[in-house]
Formats: sequence, structure tokens, C-alpha cells
Amino acid sequence: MNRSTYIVAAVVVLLFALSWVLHTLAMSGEADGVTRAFMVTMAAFLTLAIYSFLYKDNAFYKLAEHLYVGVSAAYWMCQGFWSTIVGNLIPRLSEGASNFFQQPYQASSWNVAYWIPVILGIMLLMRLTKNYGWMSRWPLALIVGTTAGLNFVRYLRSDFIVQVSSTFVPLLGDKELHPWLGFGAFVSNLDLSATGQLAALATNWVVFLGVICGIVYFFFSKEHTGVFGRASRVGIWILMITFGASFGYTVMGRISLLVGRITFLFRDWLGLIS
Amino acid sequence: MQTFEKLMKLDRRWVYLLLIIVCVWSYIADFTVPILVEPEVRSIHSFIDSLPEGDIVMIAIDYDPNNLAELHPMTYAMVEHCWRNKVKTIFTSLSQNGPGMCDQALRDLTDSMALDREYNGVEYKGREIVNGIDYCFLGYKPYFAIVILGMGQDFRLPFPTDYYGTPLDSIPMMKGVINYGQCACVIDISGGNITDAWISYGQGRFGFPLALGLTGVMTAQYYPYLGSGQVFGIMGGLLGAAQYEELADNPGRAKDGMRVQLFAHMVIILFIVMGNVGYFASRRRLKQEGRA
Amino acid sequence: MKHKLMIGVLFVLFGMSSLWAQTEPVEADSAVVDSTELYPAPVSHLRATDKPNDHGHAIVVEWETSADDGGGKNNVVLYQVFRSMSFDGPFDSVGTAPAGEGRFEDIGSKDRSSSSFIPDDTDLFYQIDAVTADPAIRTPSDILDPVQSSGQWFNTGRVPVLVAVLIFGLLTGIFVTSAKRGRELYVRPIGGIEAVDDAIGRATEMGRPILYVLGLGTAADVATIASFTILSRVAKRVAEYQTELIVPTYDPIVMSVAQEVVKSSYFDAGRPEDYKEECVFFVTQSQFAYVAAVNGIMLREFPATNVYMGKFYAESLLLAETGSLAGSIQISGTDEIAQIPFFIVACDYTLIGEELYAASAYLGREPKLLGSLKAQDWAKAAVVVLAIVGLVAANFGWLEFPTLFRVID
Amino acid sequence: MRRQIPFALVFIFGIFMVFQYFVPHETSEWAYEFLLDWIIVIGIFALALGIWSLFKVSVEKIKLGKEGAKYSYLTLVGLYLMVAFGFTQQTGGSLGFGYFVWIVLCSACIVALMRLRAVSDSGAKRMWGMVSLVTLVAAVLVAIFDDAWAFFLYTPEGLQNSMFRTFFDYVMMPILATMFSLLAFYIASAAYRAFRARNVLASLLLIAALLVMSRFNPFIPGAEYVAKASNWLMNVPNLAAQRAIVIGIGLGIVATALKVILGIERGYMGKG
Repeated sequence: MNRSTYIVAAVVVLLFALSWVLHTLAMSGEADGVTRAFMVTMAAFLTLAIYSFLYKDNAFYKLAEHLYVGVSAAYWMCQGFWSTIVGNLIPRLSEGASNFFQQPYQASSWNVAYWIPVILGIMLLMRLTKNYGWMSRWPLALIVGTTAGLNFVRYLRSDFIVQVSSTFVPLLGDKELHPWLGFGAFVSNLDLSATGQLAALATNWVVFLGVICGIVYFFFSKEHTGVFGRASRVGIWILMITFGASFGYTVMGRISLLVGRITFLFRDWLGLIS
Repeated sequence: MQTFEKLMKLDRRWVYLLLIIVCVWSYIADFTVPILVEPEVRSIHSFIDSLPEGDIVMIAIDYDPNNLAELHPMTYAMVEHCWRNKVKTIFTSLSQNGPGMCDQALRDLTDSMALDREYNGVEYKGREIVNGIDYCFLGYKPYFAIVILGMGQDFRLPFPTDYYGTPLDSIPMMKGVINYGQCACVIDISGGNITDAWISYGQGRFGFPLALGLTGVMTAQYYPYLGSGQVFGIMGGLLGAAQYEELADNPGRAKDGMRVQLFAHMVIILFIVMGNVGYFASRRRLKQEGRA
Repeated sequence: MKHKLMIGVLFVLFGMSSLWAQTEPVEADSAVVDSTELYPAPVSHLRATDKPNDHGHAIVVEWETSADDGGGKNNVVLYQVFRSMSFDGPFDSVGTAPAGEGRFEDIGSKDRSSSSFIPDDTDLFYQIDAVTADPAIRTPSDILDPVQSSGQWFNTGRVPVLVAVLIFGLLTGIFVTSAKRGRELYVRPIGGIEAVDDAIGRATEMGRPILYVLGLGTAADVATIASFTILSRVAKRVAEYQTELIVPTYDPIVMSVAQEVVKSSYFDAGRPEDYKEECVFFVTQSQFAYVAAVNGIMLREFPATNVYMGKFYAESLLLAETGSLAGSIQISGTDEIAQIPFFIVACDYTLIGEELYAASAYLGREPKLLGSLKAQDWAKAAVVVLAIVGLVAANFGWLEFPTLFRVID
Repeated sequence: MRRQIPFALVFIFGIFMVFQYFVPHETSEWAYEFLLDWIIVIGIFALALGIWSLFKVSVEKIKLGKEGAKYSYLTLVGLYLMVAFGFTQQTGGSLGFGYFVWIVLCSACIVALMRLRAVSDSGAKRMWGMVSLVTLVAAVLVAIFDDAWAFFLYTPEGLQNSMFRTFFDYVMMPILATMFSLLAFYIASAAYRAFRARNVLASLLLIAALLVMSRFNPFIPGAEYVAKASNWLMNVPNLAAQRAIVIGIGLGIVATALKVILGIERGYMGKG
């Protein structure tokens, strides 16, 4: 710790105190004004502490980071305990325990099955012991097996069958707006406007070929040479265009988040704008 | 040439500094930026602008507080535009938390309508907006598809009374207004699947002109309806709202938001361009050196 | 019938107001004379069946619309469906269908205590009212013969999925056995994976640790499972080179699995004594607190290489930018499509989507894993072929073809 | 045996879930709901494992006196405070003085205990032992004699504890929102650093991003066409690429899940 560190710390403490006092005065007469003034100051301090990381890693960031880690871990633990253990599990395990937690007991002849996850949960905790660590693999097997089975069919449906069938689009005529009535009709109805027939068809072609080339890029067991290589090349181009576009598209949302914090600092904390 | 290399290897903290300065400045400063208006928004504005005094527009406020930031500005800009032109409005809310949104907008807009304003060079005297004469708020009913169908027969079917409990028959502006037939158009401002019902059950069956106000993420999937003519205009997200505000010459929250967005985007683009200029310049130098 | 009338009067769907009801009798008086003419024709050909492919507790009611719906007096606004447990009633309103519709699905709850409970294997009686704009003016249908609901043991709507499961399982079986028999299988190089070994070597040279981030997935997420396989490979190399490994985790189960994985990799590398359990640790189950902590690690421990494999959300760019600030080589892979652009921009190597899954097979070089990769490729080839066939079908009027792929839930 | 049983379990549950998908009957639904419930409960037990790991790592840091060890006190105090708030409730209207004192005493006790573990010389050990004992006794005494607050060990009342809420609103939320908003800066610096037209792929990335970022910029020439082009980019090639990736990912997930069920992929059980 050198002198400048102390000076910075002192300035921060002073500003913190000043903000606390000013906010307390502004909130005088309200219930818990002192506490709330402290908390608003705290929130502003933590916001600035995180932003200071943009300059470089520093004591304030470390402070906020470590506090946040501890508080959030405990937050989720409390939530989990009250909502799952007390809210869901206890009312099915024992009447006495549910009475203790003031939860309505849910009687059912199948309640005994709820001891299984309790036993499995305890088996998971066995990992902390030296000799019974192997037990923790059982609950893990249950979780992984169940979700693997779940994923297997559900992704086959949503990411495979549904997606494949949605590539079946008309490339010569549009089903709803410009149905395929034969070549003569196609030529005589030719509509070159931006929302017209040709534009719709061009869109369908680009989508169709894009999907095919994209899939070709993801072939692993065939060398990407010749026609195959060229298609895979087009595939990666389309992927890159898409990634660039969605990067550019996301910027707007991220700036909105920043605006949210600016609003907090300048309106709620400093009161500079209304 | 050294400067070009500097352009390429600028410390990222300069990027951060400039970005925060520009964002804060454009957020606090009070000025407006031009907004690029797309035809699908312009068509909504010119439709409403061309309506004669006394015509009725139906506006469906079908969004919840979580879409407020994007959709509320549309409601504000559009309703004020109607009222300034002495066009009457009927409101409904087919989303559960919609009435709260509508209520808030009505209160704010009634206040601002009391003031004299000048839009697009036309002077508008402030006037009092009266419930039942300038607007009628029907309220919320569940099962939006059936409500939309019911209103196609008669507004009084799903809504015997308005939101405040007054029977529709005793509301002056609702005299002779039976169903969509007496409305110039319907404008649905929605953050969810109610839009689909308005298109298929409403526009599909009753054929009224329909325009949409949507959240940014939803917008892309509704463009086909614009092409097929089922919808005569679309406003997408904050961007769409800002365009309407621009057309109505009534800058509000959306234009404020777009101001920050525009300048922040320009800062990022500026840095990208700088990096590339530096990159190409230094590459040329390397090539020249290699030749020498 | 008395009940029916009462329900008709209390018909709440359109929230009759008392005021409107008061004005009603005046109009009704004048209409009393020819009131019979106001009543619409009843619906006909009523039939009810158990809803197929479900768990029971649901009935499908179908009818032919009233003659006065879309024609005749054209005054039907909607149909109201009533259900009873006995022929004599009481009948309860269970829902409505708009005019023009001839079908209603009466889907009840399976929960006995619920008010919308429909018992299975019990006689149910249905009746439909054709209702006009005035809810009091309505014509009921005949009461339908009893019908029973029941659950099915096979969902025929999901046959396409079953076929896909069988075909895919078969393909995998064929290629895995043929790979086990020692058939050589080609796998194209995957940039990001080739880089892993170099990156570990670099870390060793620099004497700096390697940071491995498993993302926010749970141990059951397939992306995390693929990441475990890559981790085991990385950990083995790390053990061989005697470099330091840091694995901060977001999910406690992921933590315990990762500990197991790293431990056995050290064992495989013949250096079980070098394994320290603290190298894999839990941070917190809060997205941004986790990011804050990992960012801190990056700027304090200065890892030579950061590997991000698994499920990532908004934090992808926060991690990758901080990592590049710390000057680390970064290798990433995720199946979260929205985050791939950020990894591509900020990392040195990125595994795009499926490449993450292929990487685990590629790394292991185990014939069984490579065999399943081959099966995946065949499935992709099938997609291309099907897409072309479907295209021809869509354009030349073979409309049955796309319906083969329709999954009904 | 110990190694085989888990894989047998994976196989059994995996196959069951696959079949379950095709059986709409109530029995199958009922088993499915049971299994999902079980997984949630096991997850909560796992959370204890995680908290223990966090605690151990922090304590270890303090004990070894590593650089930045002092910040670990903050993690522990934060952890403890939030747990304390989650299980207690002040009974008075406003924040009771006794409650406040009790919280401070307990925090002090934790810090003292950690110091006790960290120091090695016996004089210091004795001192920190005394401090922790005194603060503990004082905390217990305050807890007994102050009636402005109470333990709420038996209802989730703790989650309504105003301090629990306050910490969530004024400590967790601001940091969360700020961390999230750092993305605005990082997206800018990442774009500056990485968007260089080095080769074809990088140029495509760059051009697409620039085009979409300028979609509402009225100052550039041909602004209207830029808006149109970027809309097209978002609607057409984007759709194609997304679909190709989704099909690939879907197959990857399906194949990996199948490998897991059949016991071909075993890496996740710690056998490389």
C-alpha cells in the first residue's frame, strides 16, 4: 500500500459518505430513509466499481466481485432450500416435518418414492468422503441417463425432422401468393417488384442453397475437395455473413443495457436529469 | 506511416472512453437527430394523416410492461397524431396487463393534449380530450381470438360496457358504430401471438385495413404479410417508433433512445474503419519494404 | 332443461352487463310475436370421440354447422358445448367455438381435485347450442349418445420420430461395429482442436496455467458432456507437461464430474500424485457473478491459454474480451448459436456448433466414437437428399410427401 | 462392478425416456414427472456440494495467505450475511438495532475464526480464539435478549426478509446489470480489434456487421438501400445459416445422447 492508494481510498470513502448524507436528507421523513440512502449509495458505488475494471483490475473491482460471489451463492442456496426442499420435498416426505415448516402435507401412497432422490442426493454428497466417492456416480448416472434419453428424441424432432421438412419450399412458384400454374402462367405473371414473385423465389433459392452448403461444411468424414469443397466453402461464407450480421444486430441491445445504467447513475443516484 | 500503425493498435481504453463520453453526452444533451424513415412506417403515418375529422381508428394495446420500452412510444406518437387531427380512437386490450398500459398512456396523453403544439408547421390548439367523445376504451376480455371474432359482429357482444362500466350505447361516439365496418383501420401494437389472431381472424375474415406495431425481435417474421397486402404497415421496435415520431414531428422517448443508439453505433463504426485503414496502410508499407 | 336456461341467462363469456340486460326486455317485447323465427336451426350430425394420442381425459366433439350459420338467417355467432355425466343433466358449459367451426376439443384436467377434471372410462353426454348475438336466443341440439375417454399406449402422431430414431440407431450401430472391426475412418481436420496441443505446449514454455471454462450448462447438457471429453484430453496433456490447470465451475454437479474427469486424466497420464482437487472449484450459480470471478482469475493468474467449451450465453463476449486483454490464446466452442459470432470475433479458434461434438470424437480417435461421427454424416447426407426430393415434391404437386414428416403432438 | 452399475443406470433411464416419448398414457406421464422431480431435488443437494467447495477454496486462500486473500473474507461475509437474512426476519417495522448488532457480531466472529485458522504463531492464535469466542457469546446473548427479530427456520418468510430483498435489489442487481452492460464496451472493442479485412472470411464478417450496424444511420449515402440490404441479410442468409447450424447441432446432440445411452461415450464419468 503506497500513499496514492490511501488517498484514493479516502476520497472514495468521503464521496460515499457525502452521497449517503445527501440522499438521507433528500429522503428525510420516509421510513428507513437512512438505510435506503445507504443502499442507493452502495448500488452506485458497486456500479462504478465494476466499471473501473474497464480501466484495469483494481481493489474496488475485487471488492465488488468477491462480495457478489458470496452473496449470489447464498441467494441461490436460500431460494433452492425454501422452494424445492421445503416447498416441494418436505410436504411429501413426512407429516411431522411439513407441520414444522408450516406446509400442507400432501398425502399420497407414492410419497415413499420421494425418499429415492433424498438417498441419491446424500450419495452425491458422499463425494466429500475419501472412501465412498464412487457412490456419487449413481445419482449422476440417473441425471445424465434421463436427460440423454430426453434430448435424444426431442432434438431429433425439433432440430432435425421439423427443420428438414421446413426446407421443402417451392423454388419455381410460391405456394400461397404465386402458385405454380405451369411455365406459361409463370412467365405471363412475372412480377419483378421487391415483394413480387421473382423476389420471393430468389429468397427461397438462397435459403435452400444456403442450407445445403451449410450442411456440407459440417461434413466431417469426407475430404473437402472438388465440388464438395467448393460447396463447403460457400457454406462457411454464408455462416460468416450470418455471424457478422447478428453481431451487428446485437449491438443495439447492448447499448440499451448501457443506457439503463447511465439512467441509474445520472437520474436515480445523481439526480441530474429527471 | 507510424500514425497508421497507431490507428491499428490503439489501446482499447480509448474505445471505452470515447464510447462512454458519446453515450452520456447524447443521452443528456437535448437535440434531435434525423431518422431514416422506411416505407412500411410511412404508409401508416400517411394513412392516419389522410383521415378526415371525425373518422374512427381502432388501436389494440396488446402488450405487457416487459415490452413497454419498445411499444409504448408507438402508442404515444400514434394516438397523439390521431387526436391532433381530431380523429377518434377506440382502444382495446387483449393482453392481460394491457389495460394498465392503456390507462397510463391515456392519462399522459390527455395532459399533453391540453397544450398548444406545432407539428410539421401546423399549429394545433390545445384541447380537452373527453372520454366518450374523443376516445372509447373497451377494456380487456380473455380468449382474444373469440373477442376479435365477436367484435366483427358487434362491439357490444364482447364489450357490452366500456372499461369504466358505461354501456356502449350511451357513449356518444359509439352511436352508430357497430363493428369494424365503421372504423377506418385497426392498428395492433403487440408483443406476442395476438398479432397472428388479428391477421387471420380479424383481417382475414372482416377485411379491414390492418397495421402492426411489433417488438424488434418479432418484426422480421411479419414482413411476408406486408408483401401479401394483408397488412398495410409495420413498425418494428424502437426503430419503428422513432420513425413514426419523426414523421409526426413529435420527438419522444423513441427518438431519445435512437439518438444514443445512432451515436454509439457511429463510434463503433468509426473505430472499425480506423482499424482497417491502419491495417491496409501498414500492410502496404510492409509490402513496399519487402520490395525494397 | 331448466338448468340449461339458467346457464343461458348466466352466460358469462361476453360479460353481460346488468344495464344492457335492462334495456333488453323492451326490444324483446316487440320481438315476442315472431320470436320463433329468430331461433336458429340446431346443429346436426353431432358425434363425439375419444381424443387420439393423448393421456386420456379429453373428448373431440364434431358437428355440422347450423343451417343459419353462413346462410339462412345467418344469425349464429358461436356454438356452446355442454357436457354432463348423465343423460338427465345437469349439463355444464365447457367452452365455445366461433361460428363456422364444426369441431371442439374438450380437454380436461387429469387432476381429480381440479374443477375441469374429466374422468376416464366413464360415460359422458354432450349437447351443442347454436347461439345468436342475443345469448338468450339459442337452439340446443339433441343429446348425444354416451362417449368415454381413455389414454393411449402409443402416439401415432410421433411415428416420424420413431422412424428417425430407428434409422439413426441403425446407422450408428453399423458404423460403430465396422469401425470396431478396424476400418480406417477419415476425419477432416478441425482447426480449434489441432490448436489445443500447441496451446498447452505454449503454456508450459511460459510457465503459466491453462484456464478451462465449462460454461453455464448442467452436467446433463450434451454440450457439457462433449466438453468433459475435451477436458479429459486437455487434463491428460497438462499432467504430462506438468502445467497448472484452473477449472472454475458454475454448476456443483459439473464441478464434481469435472473433478472426477481431471483426476482420472492425471491417473492415465501416470501422475496421480500431481492432481490437486482445488484446481476444479465451484464459484457460484449466478451468471454474472461467475463471469466476474473468472474475469478476475484471467487478470490475476494470466493463463497462457483459455479454453471455453460448453454452453455459453451473454457472458461469452465478457469472458473472451477479458481473455484477449490478458494476452491469452483462446479456443472456444459452443452450440449456442447466438453466441458463436462473439467467440468468432474475440477468440483465436472457434468450434462452430456441431464441431464441438465432433471434437470429442476427433480427440479420442477411438474407433467407436469415430463410427458415430460417420453415422452423423450419413444422416446429413440424408437431409440433403430429402431436401432435394422435398423440393421436387413441393414444386410438382406431390403434396403427400411433406406430410410424411409431420409430427403431431 | 462399481464402474458398471452407473452405466447400466444411464442405459436404463435413457431407454426409458426414449420410450416414454412415444407413450402418451397417464402411467408413462406419471413416471416422467417423477423423474424430473427427482432430478431437481438431487440438484439442490448438489448445491450444498458447491457451497462447500466455495467455502473451502476461500478458507484455503486465507489460510495460505495468497495474494488477494483478504478479499475472501468479503466472499465469506457476503455468503454468511445472505444465509442469515434468508433464515431470519426482523419482527419490528424497521431495521432493529439489535438485529444490526447481531449481524455485525456474527460477521466479526467469522472473520476471527478465519484468522484463527490462518495464523500460526500461538500468541496470535490465542488472541483470535478469544475474539471469536467473545463475539460468538455476544451474538448469542443479543439473539436471546433482543426481540426485534426472530429466526424463521420454519417458513420461507426469510425470503421476504426486507434485508434479503434489499441485498438483492441494491447489491446483486446493480452488479448484475453493470456486468451485463460491460458488453456494450466489449462489443465495441472486440469489433475494433477483430474486424479487419485480413482474408475473405474476415471481410465477409466485417462487411455484414458494418451493413447491419448502419441500417438506421441517416448520414450515410444510400441509407435507404443499406436498411433494405441489412433487412434482407437478417431474413434470408441468416435463416439459411441458422437452419444449417441447427440441423448440425441437432444431429450432434442426438448422436452424443445416443453414445451416452449406449455407453460408448464415457468421458463424463471420469474415464478419458
